[in-house]
Amino acid sequence: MTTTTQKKSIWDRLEAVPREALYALLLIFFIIPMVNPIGFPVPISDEVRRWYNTIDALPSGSAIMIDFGYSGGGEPELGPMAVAVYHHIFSRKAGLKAICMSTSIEGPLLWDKAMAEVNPSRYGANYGKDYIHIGYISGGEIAMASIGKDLRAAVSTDYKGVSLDTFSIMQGIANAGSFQLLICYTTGGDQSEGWVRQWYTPYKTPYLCSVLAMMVPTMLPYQKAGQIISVTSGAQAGQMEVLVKVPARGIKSADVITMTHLLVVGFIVLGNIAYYAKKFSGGSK
Amino acid sequence: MSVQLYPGRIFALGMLMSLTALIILYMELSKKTLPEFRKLAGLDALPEMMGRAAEMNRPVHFTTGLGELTGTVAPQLVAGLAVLGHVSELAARVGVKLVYTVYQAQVIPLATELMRQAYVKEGKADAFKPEEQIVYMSGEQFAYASAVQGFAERERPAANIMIGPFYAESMLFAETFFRIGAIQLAGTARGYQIPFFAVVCDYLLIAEEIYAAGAYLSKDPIQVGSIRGQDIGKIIALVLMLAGVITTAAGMTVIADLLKM
Amino acid sequence: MEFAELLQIWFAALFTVWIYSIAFRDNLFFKFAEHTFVGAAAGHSIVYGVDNVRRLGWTPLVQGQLIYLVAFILGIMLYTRYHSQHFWISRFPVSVMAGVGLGLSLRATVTSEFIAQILSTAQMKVLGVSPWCAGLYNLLFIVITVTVVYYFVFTFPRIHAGRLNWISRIARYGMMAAFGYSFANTILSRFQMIFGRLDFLMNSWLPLSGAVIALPIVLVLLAYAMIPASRRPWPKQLAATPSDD
Amino acid sequence: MMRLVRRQIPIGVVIVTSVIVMSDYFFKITGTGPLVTMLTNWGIILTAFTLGFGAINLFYLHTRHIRRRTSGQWFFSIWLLLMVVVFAGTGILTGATSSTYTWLYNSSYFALSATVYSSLGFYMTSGIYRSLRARNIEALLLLITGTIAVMRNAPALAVAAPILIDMDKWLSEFVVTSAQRGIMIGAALGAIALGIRTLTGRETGFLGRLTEAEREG
Repeated sequence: MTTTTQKKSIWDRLEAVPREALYALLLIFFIIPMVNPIGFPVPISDEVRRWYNTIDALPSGSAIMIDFGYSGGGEPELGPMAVAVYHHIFSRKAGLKAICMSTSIEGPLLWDKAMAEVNPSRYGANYGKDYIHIGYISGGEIAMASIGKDLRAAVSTDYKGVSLDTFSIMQGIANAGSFQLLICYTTGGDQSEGWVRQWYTPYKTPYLCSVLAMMVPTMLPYQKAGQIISVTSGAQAGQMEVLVKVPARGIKSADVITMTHLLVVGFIVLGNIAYYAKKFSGGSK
Repeated sequence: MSVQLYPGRIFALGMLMSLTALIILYMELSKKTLPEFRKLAGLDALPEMMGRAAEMNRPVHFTTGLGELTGTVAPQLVAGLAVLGHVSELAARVGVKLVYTVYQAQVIPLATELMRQAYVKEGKADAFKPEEQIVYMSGEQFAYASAVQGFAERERPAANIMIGPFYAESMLFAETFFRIGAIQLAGTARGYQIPFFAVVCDYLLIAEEIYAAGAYLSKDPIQVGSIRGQDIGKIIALVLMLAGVITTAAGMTVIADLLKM
Repeated sequence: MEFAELLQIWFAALFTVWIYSIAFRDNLFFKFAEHTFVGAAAGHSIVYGVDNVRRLGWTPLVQGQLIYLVAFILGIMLYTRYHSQHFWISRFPVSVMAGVGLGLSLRATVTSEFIAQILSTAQMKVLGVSPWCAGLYNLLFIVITVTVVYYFVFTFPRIHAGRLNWISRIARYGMMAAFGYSFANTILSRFQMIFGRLDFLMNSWLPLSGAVIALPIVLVLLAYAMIPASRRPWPKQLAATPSDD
Repeated sequence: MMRLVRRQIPIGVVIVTSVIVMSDYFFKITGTGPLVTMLTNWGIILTAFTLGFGAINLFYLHTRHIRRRTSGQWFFSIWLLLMVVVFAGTGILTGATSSTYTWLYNSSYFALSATVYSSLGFYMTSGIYRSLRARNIEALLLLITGTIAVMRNAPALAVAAPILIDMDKWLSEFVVTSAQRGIMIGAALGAIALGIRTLTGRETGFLGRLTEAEREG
């Protein structure tokens, strides 16, 4: 037995690699493709195409309720998706009314950040006519139910405190029935599921939802039951950018995601080989 | 004042009222006789885990994760504390040192009481040392996570039990205790964290199983009766689904029409 | 680029590097960043709490809807929770919120997460589906959903006894496969976020003059701060000891 | 008598408000509409009032650190409380979406929030390397679906081997969705049961601190 204990086998050394070395390796796999992008192609998934077609098919003059419901933590993933979809809405030039609110407390400032990236004036869209933000509304599902039932009773000013009556976009907007589509970008399960409970269930408003990739599995039953038209993850922003023909942060991440995911597959395979090799050579647990 | 039923919401109203009646009924019935529970694989592993810790003469670590007693995740914390009471009994019985690391200071008095009662019940009241066994680490998520990591690397516990609401730090805990060779039982009802526990831990209580474990161990008629009522609701769901599939296969839409009423 | 924006990028970059340092070792820079985060988050909540009270409460009140006065009184009552004797007064506004929240979720949950899911499964076709394997896949779907609901029936031990235990085993296999999928998606989420931050550092911060020199300095300082307080010359007494209460 | 006012009436308020809100959904009753609109708007404003609790709890905790000069902590506590005041003051005085406040947000809170969230990716990676082992059938199943999904999520791999996309789509629709639906049905009943226990006064967590007498009661 002495040989295996004295000579630390290759597998023991592999398993004893310090955490910091693993992190350094991960950082390298992030930085290499960022420094010289390889430009891997990106496949378009059904969910992203179904999302795109839903917006494309909206009759002109339709009103869309958009919930900018993600936190700063989710911005790197959901920001690019929100920006790509705004490009699509504005580029259609069909008089669509993008009426935005936030169930997340960082929503309004993240919306400003997204608008700076979209630059709506490039499409001739202006605030108060084509797009507006009616502010953060606290209370989660209570806020959703309240604006669904009587929007003007709940909110009377936009996110900067200016009365809603001064904006032409708000004419005829009274409650959930005034909207032809609901979109939600969020990092919170309570919010993505809350809209199913407070808008789809009572009013049957068509609902598109984009969440963190880790939340997609918990939203799939709603999509299968037809309560949500399409659930996408922010990580698919690159695909939306391809469809909207405005490449930005989303597409740039494709190379990095490929490289880092290859590293993860390598870790899984290596870790299990080490585990079974040690097991068959009589090593410890 | 006219009152009309909304079409398409009648079955839902009927279902909600019958579920309410069922759950209240079984909460009352359970005051007389507690229903039996099925085997919970995670709980049955506890005696073996405690025995192993006693053999190796190393402590056992317990955490109920993050979450306040008044927050939305309070039921998960309550379930974790019920398991803590049970584990304290086992620890007193086999004479192994149990350490409960605390995130939320508000829980300390409750946990102290639970553990003391367990040690008294096993006749080992003097073996219980609250100042060593109930350790407040921090009220910040990552400060708590790194403090528990430090504890694991110093004390090298033989077993680690994690029942309650867990967030992003779950992977850090699971990996740290795996690396020092601790045998692990974990359970949370927070869906996003279950995969991490499933991947790394030896025993797992999945989602609602922690409520069942908490109710089973606490023998509280309210919790047990509530679970019994929910079980009837699940049987209703099973019957409706199976009947629906069969009638759909036979080309009939009777079940679907009923549900859409 | 004007000075304010430059300063903003510098602060954001420093905080980003300091937060990432926790992955290697806890240090004073991380603690400084973490405390900034906790304080900023609490301040931000106050700002938007006041914004909501002003925009959604005060505006309608001064426009004559006096009924909002009740909401303001209830709101102030909430803060009696910090009073040693009269904390129970705060329960009235809390119970209004709990009642509204409970009513909204109960009335919808019974449909959206229970009946609608049952209906969707009940309508799945297993026979007369082309191609034939689609019927088989639907059958697998129904088997997994039914066995998972069956698995979570706790107070009927007889339905899990003996050979019936196979049902729970299928349920656990189905759930484990689902957890593997969730695990992979979590990796995608986190890596997308890390990319967002590294993209900011490399394409917004490093191109700025002086940043390329600052980065190594920051990293050296971080490494120094990671040395345990006992083994480093200065600062000694600042070793973080768990607070005594 | 005092116990009646302190405990039973709040529970009564929960019952009355939730029954009104629920009946407005199930029945078309003239009159409940505006009442529910008022209640939900009150709910929004009351939640907004609670947004100050975080800061108060922090003041309690950190002023104690400062008073006791907890070593290695008290000056961080001063900085933390200063941050609360700076953010709250700037935001209220200059406006929640003013350029000054936006600058303050982008230079600190946004970067911290985004980075803390993402740093978990590092822990996951070491966790994968060190502990993701196929030790039994269940772990093996988890690893198989996990690896397929990881490979499908790598865009270039998915384009190079399109079979990955089909396998991922099949897994997602017929295994993941079905298992998640089973868990969802159970969780829905759990949420309904919790609601019913709250309505019948058997679950009083939302009441906050209970006095000794009330806990026995």
